[in-house]
Amino acid sequence: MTILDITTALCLTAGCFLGITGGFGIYRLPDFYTRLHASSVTDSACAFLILFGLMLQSGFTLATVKLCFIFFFLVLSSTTATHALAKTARSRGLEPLLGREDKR
Amino acid sequence: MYAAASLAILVVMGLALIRAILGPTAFDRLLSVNMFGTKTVLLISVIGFLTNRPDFLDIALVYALVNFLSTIAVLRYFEQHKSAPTDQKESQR
Amino acid sequence: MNWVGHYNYWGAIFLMMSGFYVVISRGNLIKKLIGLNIFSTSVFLLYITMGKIKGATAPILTEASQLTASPQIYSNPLPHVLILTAIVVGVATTAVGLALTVRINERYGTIEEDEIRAKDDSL
Amino acid sequence: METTIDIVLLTFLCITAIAIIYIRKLFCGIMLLGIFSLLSACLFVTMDAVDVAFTEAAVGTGISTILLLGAMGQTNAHEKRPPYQPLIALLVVLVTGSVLVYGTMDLPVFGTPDAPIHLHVAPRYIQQSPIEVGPPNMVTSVLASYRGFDTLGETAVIFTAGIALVALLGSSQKKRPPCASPPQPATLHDHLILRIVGKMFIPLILLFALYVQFHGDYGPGGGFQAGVIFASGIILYSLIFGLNTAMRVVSPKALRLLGSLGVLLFGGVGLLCIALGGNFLDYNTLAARPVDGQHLGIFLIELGVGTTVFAIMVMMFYAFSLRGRNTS
Repeated sequence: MTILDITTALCLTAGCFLGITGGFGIYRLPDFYTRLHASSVTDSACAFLILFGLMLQSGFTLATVKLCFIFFFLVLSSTTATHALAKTARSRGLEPLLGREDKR
Repeated sequence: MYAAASLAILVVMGLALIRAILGPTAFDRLLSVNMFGTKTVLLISVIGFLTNRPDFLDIALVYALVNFLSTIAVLRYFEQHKSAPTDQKESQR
Repeated sequence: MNWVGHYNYWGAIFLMMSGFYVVISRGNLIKKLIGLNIFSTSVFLLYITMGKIKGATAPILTEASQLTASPQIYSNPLPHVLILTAIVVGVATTAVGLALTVRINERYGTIEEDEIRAKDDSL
Repeated sequence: METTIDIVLLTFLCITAIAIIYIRKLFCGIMLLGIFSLLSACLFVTMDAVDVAFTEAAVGTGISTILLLGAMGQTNAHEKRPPYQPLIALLVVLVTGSVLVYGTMDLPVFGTPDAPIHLHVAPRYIQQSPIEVGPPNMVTSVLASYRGFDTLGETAVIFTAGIALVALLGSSQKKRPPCASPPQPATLHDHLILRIVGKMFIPLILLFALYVQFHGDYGPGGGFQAGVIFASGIILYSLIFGLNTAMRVVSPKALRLLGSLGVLLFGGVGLLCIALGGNFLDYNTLAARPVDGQHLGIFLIELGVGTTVFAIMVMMFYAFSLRGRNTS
């Protein structure tokens, strides 16, 4: 077990923890906008930590370059998609749940 | 290590799948499909390392690029069909 | 216990039957096409299941296997070839089916099977 | 470990399939079908079928979702409840399913290396193809060389599907005279960030498609996947910047030409092989050394396949979008 392995294990653990948190968030949170927040946690930090952990293991190979690209694309595309999604939802009149006003 | 990571990702996928089935609005489903896509990218990368063939990251790369497309297509569909139902009433009930 | 090893076939058969159920029990033509898609995916799964060998790796030569004495086991590449082309052909044929649905909708104003039949009978 | 992943993914697939049966909104069905395809691609990766997973990745979430949405936009988004009870259907399905499960009892256990399928031609492909044909990716050598005739047929089927689609959907333009002020097609024009990121993404997608096309001998990939990915790039362009702009970049006429050129290239290579004294699609005759000939032949036919698949996929997208614009 070298230092590199331990770092990878730490990164993967943290990434998986964030992922599961986000997963529970998307399952439990009450409305679309809060779920959006939960899913963006898994899309950015979780993805970064897991891919970084894998990068440490692959060393200076083509695999590392590909992982870098995957991370780059993932960050760009998922953030943009989330943004566009929120914008469209807002323009279609989906109101965020504020307070407990929904209880009639 | 990789095995545990892939199991954790599978758990996240399961939760996203539940949200996609429950809905209630169309945007919720779209969000979970998008999240499912990113989790697929991660799962495929981790499986590549688990089976000692990390040269198969190309598949994850395709998903990272193409996953974008379906979200955009659905948004475009909503822009085009202003009256398309998004089931917002159900969520506010 | 020999039967436990068949779970993958059973999963594929379950999916096949759910696709089949959608096709024969639902009247909406687009829904039928979705069912056909599930059915075809299950067939792909069945083929790939047959090609898999436990402990083998993907049928792409590794550099390591040429150096070491022990030969690397590879999964069967033949089902992969058949299914690879079938996926692209599948999407092309689905598109033709969708085009037919669109034309039917233009002519009949509906894509529900029984309504189409009622309109046909009334002519 | 892989068994666990396999079983979990299979369970997810079954849950998704049941959900698709029960949910009556077609939109949800299409979204769940996207998830279904993602799951099946993961399953293909765990079962070593990387090339298949690659194709499913390129096709499943992008193009098939877009085509289904395009068709749904022109029809009805909600499925009506059928007036009859689907009990008979359920019965038929249960009987068929149990017969099939009974049939699997005679099949070899999942993953055994001495199953009949692994004993006949597969050893030849695995042991001889790197020597006889060359590419390290055995799937490419089987696809393009050993079973080249089969692939020619598949390419022709795709081409025919494209022609059929244009015949079905392409005729409306002439019947409908262009109205005085053509309705401005809805684009994602006010999504500024989307447009900028899209502008960054599209060249990368096209570049990656070329990588897949020409790297297919060494890693997963090949003409089918590359064609679909390239088409996805163009479709993304047209989604973000509007159909008219995209049609100015890649005109439908050019697509028709490219689609037929691809099939012609494939068939032409086959005929060239006959002219040089070999059999149809026998690439050994194309160069002085058989392996070089194989390499050249595979390169050319993969190019043909890629061109055809690209052209037909974009053509299908254009046909659906044009139809949607004219009717709505």
